[in-house]
Amino acid sequence: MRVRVLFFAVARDRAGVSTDTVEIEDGATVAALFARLAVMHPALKDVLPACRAAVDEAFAPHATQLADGQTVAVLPPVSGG
Amino acid sequence: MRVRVLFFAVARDRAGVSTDTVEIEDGATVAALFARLAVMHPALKDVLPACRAAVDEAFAPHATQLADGQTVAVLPPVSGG
Amino acid sequence: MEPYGITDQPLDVAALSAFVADPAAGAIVTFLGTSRSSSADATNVERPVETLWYEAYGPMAAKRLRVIGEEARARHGATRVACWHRTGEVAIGEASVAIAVSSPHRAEAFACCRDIIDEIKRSVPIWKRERFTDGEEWVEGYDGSE
Amino acid sequence: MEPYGITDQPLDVAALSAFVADPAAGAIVTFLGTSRSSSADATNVERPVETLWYEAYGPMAAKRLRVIGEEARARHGATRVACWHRTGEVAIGEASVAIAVSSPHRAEAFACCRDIIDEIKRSVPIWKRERFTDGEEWVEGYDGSE
Repeated sequence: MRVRVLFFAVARDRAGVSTDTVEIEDGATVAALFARLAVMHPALKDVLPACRAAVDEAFAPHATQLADGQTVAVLPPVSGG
Repeated sequence: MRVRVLFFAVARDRAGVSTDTVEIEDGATVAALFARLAVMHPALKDVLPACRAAVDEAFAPHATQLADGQTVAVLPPVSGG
Repeated sequence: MEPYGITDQPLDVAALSAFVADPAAGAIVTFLGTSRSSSADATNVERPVETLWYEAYGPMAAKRLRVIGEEARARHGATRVACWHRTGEVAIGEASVAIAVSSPHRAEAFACCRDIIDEIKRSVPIWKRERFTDGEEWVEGYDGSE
Repeated sequence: MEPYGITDQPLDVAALSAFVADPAAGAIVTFLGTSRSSSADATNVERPVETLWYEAYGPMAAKRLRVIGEEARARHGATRVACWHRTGEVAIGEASVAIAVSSPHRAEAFACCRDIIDEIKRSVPIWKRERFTDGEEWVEGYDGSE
């Protein structure tokens, strides 16, 4: 299956791209996707542990199983307000 | 000595006047003035116990001794804000 | 603009907010006390209010606003404070009091603004009068006891 | 006016305050988060900020603002809530976030407004970047842990 990945702030700086399409095994979790991203973009590795994920614009725990076609956002610690 | 008295809100309604000049013994306290006012304006009697006094625009305890020429305001419970 | 005062004109919270803005401030909190279309009477029944107005012991009220605002500012380490109270008739929905507080961080701005309105209700010589369909009365207020 | 949103334009707190005004409300509290001319770095030293800007995950940020605002409104029994966050460059002294809350009495308006800004800082996907004289960096934020 394929998921679309969005990177923000320091995660985008490290990934060097703002979006990516990732081919990953069916039913993979957010955690598995993050592990894959760390391999694809080594510079992301040390910022990913602090990042939360959003699946289709809602926060999702790392155990969440992904489905084909979903959009996963990599969200560094937020600093709005 | 003479003091000027200002009445506000329900105290003014009861006194029927907004200002008054009162002749009172030298060194009289706010408490003595209030007792005098209750005699001068009987309709004030039941609202005076809840009133605070200000002497020359600052709150003054009932034990405060007055001096000639001062202005004493009779302040019902405040309800601003 | 004067930071503290009593006026018979509508209050302008945007002007107060702009007045307290400061490069050192990261937070601005404002409070508006607005006139409600109903009010609880002495027996706690809500009755529709037709009009209301405020009477002030003007010179003393203005002094008290300044003392309350500056004491709260110092106590909380706030940056700037502004506070005005309106007198005369105030239409339903309009503001009778407006406060603006800026501070480096938000906790102090909230706490300072809250302290100011609480103290205004305790010790600024201003009285509210409400007219209902069946009469009018001075609103029972705070008499200084704890 | 929309009560919640993300915009790259200056925020108008007077418009938000007017939006939440209501005949049933006796209090309106607003909060503005403003950009400061200095900021503590990772070692807690204050450094002068030259410019700062905000990046948002726009669609999710707008949804979060609405959820946070409406949940806080219901929890506190507030009357109306409005909340906007700005993106892009924000000049020193200007507001990055504006919140307005009305409620029948003041305690709920203060508590509701405070809860909203606290939760925005925890869970709205927006990031601040500051440029200093000697470089620029993303501001360390909140990672979701308690």
